[in-house]
Amino acid sequence: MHMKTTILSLPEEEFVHPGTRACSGCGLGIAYRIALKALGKNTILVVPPSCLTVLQGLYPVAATMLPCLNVTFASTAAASTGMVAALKALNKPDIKVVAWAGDGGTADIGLQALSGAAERGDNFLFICYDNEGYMNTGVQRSGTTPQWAITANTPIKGKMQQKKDVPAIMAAHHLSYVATCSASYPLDLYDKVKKAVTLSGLKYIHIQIPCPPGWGFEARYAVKLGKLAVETGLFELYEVEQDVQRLTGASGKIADKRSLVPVAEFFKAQSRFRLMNSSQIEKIQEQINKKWAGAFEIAGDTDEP
Amino acid sequence: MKNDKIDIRWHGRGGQGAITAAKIVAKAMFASGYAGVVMVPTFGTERRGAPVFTSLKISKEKIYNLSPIDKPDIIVVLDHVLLEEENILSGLKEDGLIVVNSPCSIDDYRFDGRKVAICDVSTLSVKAGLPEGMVNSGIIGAFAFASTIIGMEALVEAIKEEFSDRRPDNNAQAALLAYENTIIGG
Amino acid sequence: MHIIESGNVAAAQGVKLSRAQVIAAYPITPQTPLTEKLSEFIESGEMDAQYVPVESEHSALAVCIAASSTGARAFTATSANGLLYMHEQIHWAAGARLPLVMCVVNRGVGAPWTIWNDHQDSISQRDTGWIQIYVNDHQQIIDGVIKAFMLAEEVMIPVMLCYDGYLLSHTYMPFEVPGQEQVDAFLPPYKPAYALDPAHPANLNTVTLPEVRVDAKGRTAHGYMEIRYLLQEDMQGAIKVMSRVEERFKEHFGRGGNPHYETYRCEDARFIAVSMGSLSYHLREVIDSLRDDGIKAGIMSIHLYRPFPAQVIAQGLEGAEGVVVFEKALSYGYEGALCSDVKAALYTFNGSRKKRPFVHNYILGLGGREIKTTDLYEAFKDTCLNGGKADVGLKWIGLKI
Amino acid sequence: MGTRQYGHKTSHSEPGPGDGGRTGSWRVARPILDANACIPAKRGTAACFICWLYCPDGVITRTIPPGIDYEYCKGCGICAEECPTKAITMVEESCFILTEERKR
Repeated sequence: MHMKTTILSLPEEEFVHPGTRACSGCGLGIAYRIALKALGKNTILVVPPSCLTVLQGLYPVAATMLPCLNVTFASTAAASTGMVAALKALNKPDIKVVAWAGDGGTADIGLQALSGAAERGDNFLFICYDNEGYMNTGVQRSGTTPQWAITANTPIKGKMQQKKDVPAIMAAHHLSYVATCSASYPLDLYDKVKKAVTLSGLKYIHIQIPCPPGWGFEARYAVKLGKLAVETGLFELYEVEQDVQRLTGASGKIADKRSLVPVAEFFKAQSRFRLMNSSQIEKIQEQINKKWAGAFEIAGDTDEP
Repeated sequence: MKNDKIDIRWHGRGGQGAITAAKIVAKAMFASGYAGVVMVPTFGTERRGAPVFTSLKISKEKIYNLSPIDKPDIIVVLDHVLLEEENILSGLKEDGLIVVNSPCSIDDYRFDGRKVAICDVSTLSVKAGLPEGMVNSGIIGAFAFASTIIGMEALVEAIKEEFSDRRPDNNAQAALLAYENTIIGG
Repeated sequence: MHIIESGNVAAAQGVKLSRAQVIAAYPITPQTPLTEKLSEFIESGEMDAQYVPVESEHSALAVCIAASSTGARAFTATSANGLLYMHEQIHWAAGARLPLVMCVVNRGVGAPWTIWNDHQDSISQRDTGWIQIYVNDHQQIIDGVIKAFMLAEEVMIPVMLCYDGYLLSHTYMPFEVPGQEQVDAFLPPYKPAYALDPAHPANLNTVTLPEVRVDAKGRTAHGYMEIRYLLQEDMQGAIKVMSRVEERFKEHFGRGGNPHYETYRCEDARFIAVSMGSLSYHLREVIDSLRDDGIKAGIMSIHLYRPFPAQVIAQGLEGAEGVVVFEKALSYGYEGALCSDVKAALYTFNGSRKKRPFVHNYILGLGGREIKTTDLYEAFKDTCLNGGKADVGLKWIGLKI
Repeated sequence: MGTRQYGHKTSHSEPGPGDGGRTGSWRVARPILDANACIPAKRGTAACFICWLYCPDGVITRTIPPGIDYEYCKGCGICAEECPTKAITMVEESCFILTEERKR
């Protein structure tokens, strides 16, 4: 067992300059800052079009202090593969390659390349930051937008379909590591990124990112919303190693205590769910209850504030 | 037949090795001083068992026209049953030659007075220690005997090189046996 | 050493000799034997490179783009719909100024499906900012690959080396394979001015603004328009660089010497055929027949299609009464793209000096339709005899409608 | 003067702050830290720093007391919301400016 990371043991060094173009209260800002601390300097990033492209800065100024290759929307994982291959050819085995894509760039347009790289077992970390929609282009639905969310292209009835379970898809590739995280639990995120980069092959980390404008809440509640998603049991923090899944951090504690915050609290805090009626909420509450009634392997881990 | 420019069409079935046979002859001809050798296989999807053909153009000078042969000097048939196919002899020159792997008698073949050479390559190849159905080295011997455009030495060398990791000596032996047992008629 | 092998093997040999470090490809007929051969070279240890069996052509070029950005020499190959599936990445590689080399084994594009040869695939990529070279035989394929890496790395623009599917890719003919030391002496290792490096972090291909902007060090950087202007400037400069590369190649290997185009019996020709790829060699036979008939004909085989060496092409066609462009591709709704390009070159460079030649355009061989020497002969002869008078429109050879 | 001499022919960005400008101007409310309520400030030892942890823009320092870079702070208010002792309050920029002016 490694030592649990605490706020005080987190590296102080920042890899992102202030003054980015990210929205005020952007959950990605938190997750990106913390993950880069875990990755450290000897890393090259691969980024497709997404909110991160904006956060990273417009030419010729870069907000990130790590090298980064911007690539076409569908090609993130394949480009990461190419970088890994080049580093191997050039005999630079110590440089880590980390892909950072949004949910569209992962679950939708990027899935084919990601599945290909996963099947080949190419040695890099793929991080999907899931703000549950095409936020950069003005909040359109994506494969990971939850059911009933109102978006710019589901404006009247909300999204009819359920959220695509990308971590499960990735776990089905029998990767060395699959984990879910939340921007609201940075220490859990830090430890998972740290662990992932020590393993070989393709590693996948899925981070839920509260998005004030996309989800419809005041910026100050960004961390609260991310926590609510976990505390209601709607989104779980877990990791899968060698095909074995275990809950981590706050989700582990929920399993221990067997107490879930009613999911209505999560929905009611966001304007994107404003059309949801009580029976729809009830149905999802039932799904959550059923999910948590199942046999989860229980683990309490990181102490989060 | 003018010996400075020869067009040979090879007919076989997918997987039978007609292309390899043509390639071996191409290599041997090139080594014997023919600067232009172009082997154009059937274009498209080759399916095992289906009839295929390949064009081999041989010239003393570089060949610029890569289009398939329409008036062959020689037609080589790796499987006599293919003679039933339509058009197999299409375009064959008046003074052309047909070389056939066949167990039948030379008297069974008449092609408008064109020269015919037959050889039971299938049987001879087995005698030479090759698995049944491997006829692409043997047919080269029959071709050499009938066409007289190239000697067996250069061919045997090319055969051994091509089959360097797949029974080179048996393949060479098959070609030599066929060379000795080819009957000319027509 | 001379060997008799297929055009795809010639290309693979060229890639091996050029010491490509990262290769990614997806199977597509008729390219497949080329990349199969490369994977064989690598698996057997004959070649030291990383081979990535990607899940799509889009990814193949993604691998190459990232590998090149990281400092490795990268290669891929494809055909037809594979090339079209790469289209976005093709633009990207040029805009990012990555010296990739890609063999395009020319094949017609769907729909409907065809696996046979024409030039529609690569011609429809002509505006992507890649250098496009068309070659006519196996020697030009293997030499072309080696030269392509040098050219690409000198001008930092990717190169498509195009050769005819089946007609060249699957046809066997003899060609000289140069020694590794010889190639090493000609082609130095790839050393980009910048490669992604944590010690010198940079963020590549980020969003650009319409206007120029000051960078973190206070210098005024380009805008999108300046970056694209430089691509055009360097593309045009590549015409001369191509000549230098060709000269250097000739010094090292004693072959070549036709960087932009190759002519046959054009010196005194009244009528010049213009075409690309193996068809240009096929046409030599037709030229000989026409000469036998007393018609002074010649053929110009264009190797460098983009950048288009318009001035030297116009010079090469100077004095001709008629120019006949034989094309295996079409800009639907107009005419063959090469024909338009040739006309533009003549308009720009031969316009005022003397009477411009008539320009006729034949479309042929689409989807692998057999090109018969007699058809070529009759079409060309007809144009020579009546070309000045006949209505100038697109004509088709071998059409059975 | 043109860009001809610029060193790169591609979109090549080098790291530097403030790509989005002085993002402090985005702020409508300003986080004000009360050192009497802030845990590390009160105790004089390294502790808590939840504000530092959660700041999406990295404009809070892990110091005693934590410092806030108002040049770039976008005023999201996460620090105020998450502070366990409510040591940070969000003050309307207009009120803040008024108060400052009065002080002068």
